[in-house]
Amino acid sequence: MEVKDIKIKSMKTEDFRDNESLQKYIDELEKGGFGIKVAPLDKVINWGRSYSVWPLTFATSCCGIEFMCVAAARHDFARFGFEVTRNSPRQADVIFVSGTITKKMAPVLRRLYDEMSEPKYVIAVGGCAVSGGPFKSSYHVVDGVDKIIPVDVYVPGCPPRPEAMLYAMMQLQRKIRVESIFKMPKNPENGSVILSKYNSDGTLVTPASETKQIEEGGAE
Amino acid sequence: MEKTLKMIQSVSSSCTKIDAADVMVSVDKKDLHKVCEALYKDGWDYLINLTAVDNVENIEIVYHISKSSDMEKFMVLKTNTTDVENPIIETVSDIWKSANLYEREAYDFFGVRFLNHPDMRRLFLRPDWVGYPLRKNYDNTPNEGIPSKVHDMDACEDVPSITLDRHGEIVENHTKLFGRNEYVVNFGPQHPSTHGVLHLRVSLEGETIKKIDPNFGYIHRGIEKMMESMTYPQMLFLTERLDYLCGSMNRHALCMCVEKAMGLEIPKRAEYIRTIFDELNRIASHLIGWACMCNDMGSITAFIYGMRDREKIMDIFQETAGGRLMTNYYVIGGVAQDIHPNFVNRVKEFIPYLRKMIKEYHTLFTGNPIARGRMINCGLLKKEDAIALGMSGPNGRASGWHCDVRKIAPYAAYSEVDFKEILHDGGDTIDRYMIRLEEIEESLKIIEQLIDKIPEGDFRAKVPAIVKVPAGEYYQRVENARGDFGVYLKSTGDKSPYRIKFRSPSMVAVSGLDPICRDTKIADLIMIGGSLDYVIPCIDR
Amino acid sequence: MLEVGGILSWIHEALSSSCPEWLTLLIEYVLIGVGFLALYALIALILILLERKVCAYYQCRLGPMRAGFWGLLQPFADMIKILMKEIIPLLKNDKFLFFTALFLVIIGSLCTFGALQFSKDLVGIDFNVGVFYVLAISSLGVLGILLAGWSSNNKYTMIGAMRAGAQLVSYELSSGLSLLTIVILGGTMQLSGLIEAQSETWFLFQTPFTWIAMVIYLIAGHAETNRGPFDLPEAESELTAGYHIEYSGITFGLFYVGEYVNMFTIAGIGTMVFLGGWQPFHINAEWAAGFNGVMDMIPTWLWFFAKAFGLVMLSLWVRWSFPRLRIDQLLHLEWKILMPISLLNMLLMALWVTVLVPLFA
Amino acid sequence: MKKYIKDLFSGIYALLQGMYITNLNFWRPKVTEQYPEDRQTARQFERFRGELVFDMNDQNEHKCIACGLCARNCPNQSLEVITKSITTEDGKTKKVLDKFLYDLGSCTFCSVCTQSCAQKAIKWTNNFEHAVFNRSALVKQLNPEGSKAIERKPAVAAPKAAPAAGQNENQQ
Repeated sequence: MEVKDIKIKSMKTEDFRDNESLQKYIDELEKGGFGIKVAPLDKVINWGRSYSVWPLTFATSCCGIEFMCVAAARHDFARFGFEVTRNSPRQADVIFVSGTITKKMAPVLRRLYDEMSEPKYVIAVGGCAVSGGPFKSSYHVVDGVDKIIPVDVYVPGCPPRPEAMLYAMMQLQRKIRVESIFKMPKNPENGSVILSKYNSDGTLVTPASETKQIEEGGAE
Repeated sequence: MEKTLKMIQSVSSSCTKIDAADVMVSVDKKDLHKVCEALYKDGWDYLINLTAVDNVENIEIVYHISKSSDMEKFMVLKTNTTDVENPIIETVSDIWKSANLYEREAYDFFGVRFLNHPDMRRLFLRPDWVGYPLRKNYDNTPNEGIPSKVHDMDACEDVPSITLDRHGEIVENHTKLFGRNEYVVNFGPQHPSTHGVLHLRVSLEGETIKKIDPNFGYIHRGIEKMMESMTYPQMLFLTERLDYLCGSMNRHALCMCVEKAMGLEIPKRAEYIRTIFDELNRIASHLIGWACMCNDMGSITAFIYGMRDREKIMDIFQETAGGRLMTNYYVIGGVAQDIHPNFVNRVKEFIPYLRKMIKEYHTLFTGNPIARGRMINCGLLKKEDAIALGMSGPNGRASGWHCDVRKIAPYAAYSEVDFKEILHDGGDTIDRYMIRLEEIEESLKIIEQLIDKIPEGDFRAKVPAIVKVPAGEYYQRVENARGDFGVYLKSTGDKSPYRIKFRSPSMVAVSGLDPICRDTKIADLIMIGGSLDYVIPCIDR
Repeated sequence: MLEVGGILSWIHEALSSSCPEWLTLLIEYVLIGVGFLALYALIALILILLERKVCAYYQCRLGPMRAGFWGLLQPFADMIKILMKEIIPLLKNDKFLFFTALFLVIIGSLCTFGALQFSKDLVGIDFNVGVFYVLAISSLGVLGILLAGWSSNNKYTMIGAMRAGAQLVSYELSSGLSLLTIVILGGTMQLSGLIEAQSETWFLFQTPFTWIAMVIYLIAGHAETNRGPFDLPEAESELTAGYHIEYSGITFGLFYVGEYVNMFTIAGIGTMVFLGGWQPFHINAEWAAGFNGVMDMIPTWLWFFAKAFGLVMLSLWVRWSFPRLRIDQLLHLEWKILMPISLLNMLLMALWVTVLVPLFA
Repeated sequence: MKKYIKDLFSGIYALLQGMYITNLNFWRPKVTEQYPEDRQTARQFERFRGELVFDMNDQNEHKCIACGLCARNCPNQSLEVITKSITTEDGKTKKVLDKFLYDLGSCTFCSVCTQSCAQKAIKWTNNFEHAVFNRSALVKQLNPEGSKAIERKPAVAAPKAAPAAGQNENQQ
């Protein structure tokens, strides 16, 4: 499969940045142990999944306001079918890490991520989430959420404007389109598909967490 | 002022007046409590700010105090302890309730322990954090260690405090935060309506709230420490990340503080533009406040309407300043660039539009019997409590406290415009709600008066290539959308500040949650939180 | 000509001519079951799209636009997605009850759905105590919600479940009372009988008390479906997602679907009881015979769905206009406003039927 | 009792008014901008800060003299100016720009760099479409390969500009 086979409405492949990384990802999927070919059924499923990415309402600071703007009337991510923001991580598909993640917040974010059900995606929104941004030199800020959870799409900006977030969502849609849900590695615990945390050789990037349990009245 | 000084001298022999220009008094730490009590009796009932400063050889605590009845009065009280290893200072939280959180903050950042303070837990950092970051000898390099476990959030957490026993020895006491049988629910850190990453532990009886313990620090970024190693033009951008909803106003505060310290004269044009931008920003902030409060009460449509109309302000900002949320527009000495030719027209179109929309808001939400039934007589904040907690801004004005800095100490072009300070005297949720909508209209009036009169001329004063602030201590207050925002700046004459501290109006708002919300329902907690309109990153800094 | 009855009887004849009776019945039962499930799912999908589009339009937005033309395929995308999601097994909870709760909700919703009379000859269940059956079986959902909240072992779901219990049990009362008011007027508990009684004029236009009963029924029904302004059990701003926080994937999807179909069921029952069900709109006068004839041309199932979706639209309009009630306001509304009024209304209706009508007749 | 009834009806009236407002908005033209569809036509504000670029002229030349002022003024080290020494035709060694690296991922768009640049070599563009899959793709080299600094017209102008920048450096 080639990057140019992924069709996104009213966007051309050249309009997207970082096609190289996506092509590399596809190559890895195809040869890296799984032998994944995206079959017609996969295409239907991926079409459905890519148009129904429900975000978790998660915002720590400034970027959260821009996230609210994306949800509001003018930019309206409902057009992509993303508007069902779920407050419960179990029902969400994507987490927009919008805002600074501090060292006190980092384990909470990790737990939130673990509480989400597979397949799950992470979008790092804004300078803080990408690299620590303005607070790179601070003693209490995590420089990039990819230190805690695997990130699928990075959106720079401080904060990124709403259209930039929509662009990131389309990038995520492209990433979803190349995966084959039936042939991905399975979680040995419950047989669920693991999409977001594996290496090309099938080993997990981050160990499957054992925190899938209820912390009483926990940090939902 | 002389009278007050005499009064303090009569209480404490160790008192010295430090500065001739400013009202700055230093007292020995032995006499601190006595002096503060005397001041409180004299009507100095509003503790604006409490700051700790690490002077290496001693640790200084600075109190900024004012009178609620006569807000123009302003004094600085100082005390210090030379015991840098184990600093202990008597608490004033029994005199001014607002000192409670400030003192916890000073403990968290400087390790200063306060005698008789009921709650000496860390405020922002994790309980297992090592060191006191704002100490000068703290290793500021971003250490790698990211904690992998959520710190123990036992509801029966230990609350340490220190008191003197009858021999004058310091003893450490421990109490429990919640009883073993209390039903404690965690709200946050990630919760849709805590307006950011605030963590509230709420003890419930059925749906009724018995006690709330706010837990901060999930977005503590160490802005104050970072600023100590930055030059003045560099650190401006961080002020907008404090309280992102009124970024311009915060930036205005720091700019003015530096300008005043340097003795810079700001062109009239810049002052007018800044005032208009401040007011636009206030409108945007109040719109979000309104929208989020409606959302908290379950009216998502109202939320979307508010956000829709806010976008018009974002357009105005983008056109002139180039940024949406973070305008990055004010610089030391004026504004970064001249206003866009479309600016005036756009603002003029916006004013009647918003007026029409506000009428719709009133019909849609204010008049709604469900909303009224929930808001009226709920979340009562009495004027005395507002003053004691230092809850200024719209929240204080809803309780009838005249506390608008724009009126008390006019800055920029506020002395040239005619506007009303909105005062309500009920102090319940609907008053706080109405204040915001009425302030939007008042802001529109201010903008209307200024927009045609923007004077010609420079938009930026001549500023030396390297901004250096003369040695001294400065405090600048502005009225931001949440209340009395202040910048305390201590300079040693260098190109970066020695200590900088922001007085956050949101912090006092959160400290008021517990007294306001007792014996209300969970749904009210969310609604009252919305009506107090706090922004968490401003608290955590 | 556009009625489904013809097709149904054709199938019946084709089957009974080729199979023994028991097999015919078996096949027919299976067909009916599958048919109902398909209709159930279809209505859920339509409602999901409708809600998202309508909600967007009330909020000055466009709603789903990109999945298919004008976003028409959006619910299918959601369905595919939700089927693919992982179902998270919880560690410390009662797994049996956790899943039973889900099925109780769905069974309650499906059984009530079965009582709807979609057209003249498309009737699933028609007891002689139809109204009673509807009232009884729709309460099964409460049990499901209570169990879901309780078995999730989470403090938020617990509060949500308790709220749901208090809310649904109370509102059941006034919705029941307003239905009984109509039973007094119609003189039967059989739903088909009630619809039959409206062939000349709908109940709505027969007495002024029907209006009051209908308003109360719609409010109470709206509250029973847990939708704003009565969405306390899943109050997003305080309880994050209420009783179904811990459900993921299709388990959550079933709650989601059940909620939407319940909305339709409530509207459907309202249609049958107040708006004449599948009966066309008739003006009861000599001169309107031509008009009535035109109305009769429209197939009855279209009448039913048009009316039901009209009521659904009303419910959406209400949902997207108002803020959420607080728990004490909610109970105040029920016990101090709706209950007394519906009791009084029932009394007046009884007087109307027993005293006024014979008096003037 | 009278109050009860009055409250009831005024309440219903107010509720209906609220519904009237939502109904009003139901029929209003929608304010939604359809981003990817209106990508070519969408209006952009010329001052919007989307991305830092070099102000290049037609001859693939830029104005940067590699003084490094921007990098030093950047509050969070998003810029990196890598210089190299070359020998000019008349035998002098000269410090010129080798690579100008810009980390979009940590840029805060505070424009301290553009304000401090005496040469006006860097400027903002409106492009905001930056989302990528790989964090390293966010670090960009602003000077295109093969580009060079504009030769100052009078031969003496170039050395003059350098000390001017140098003064600035000293001041900083």
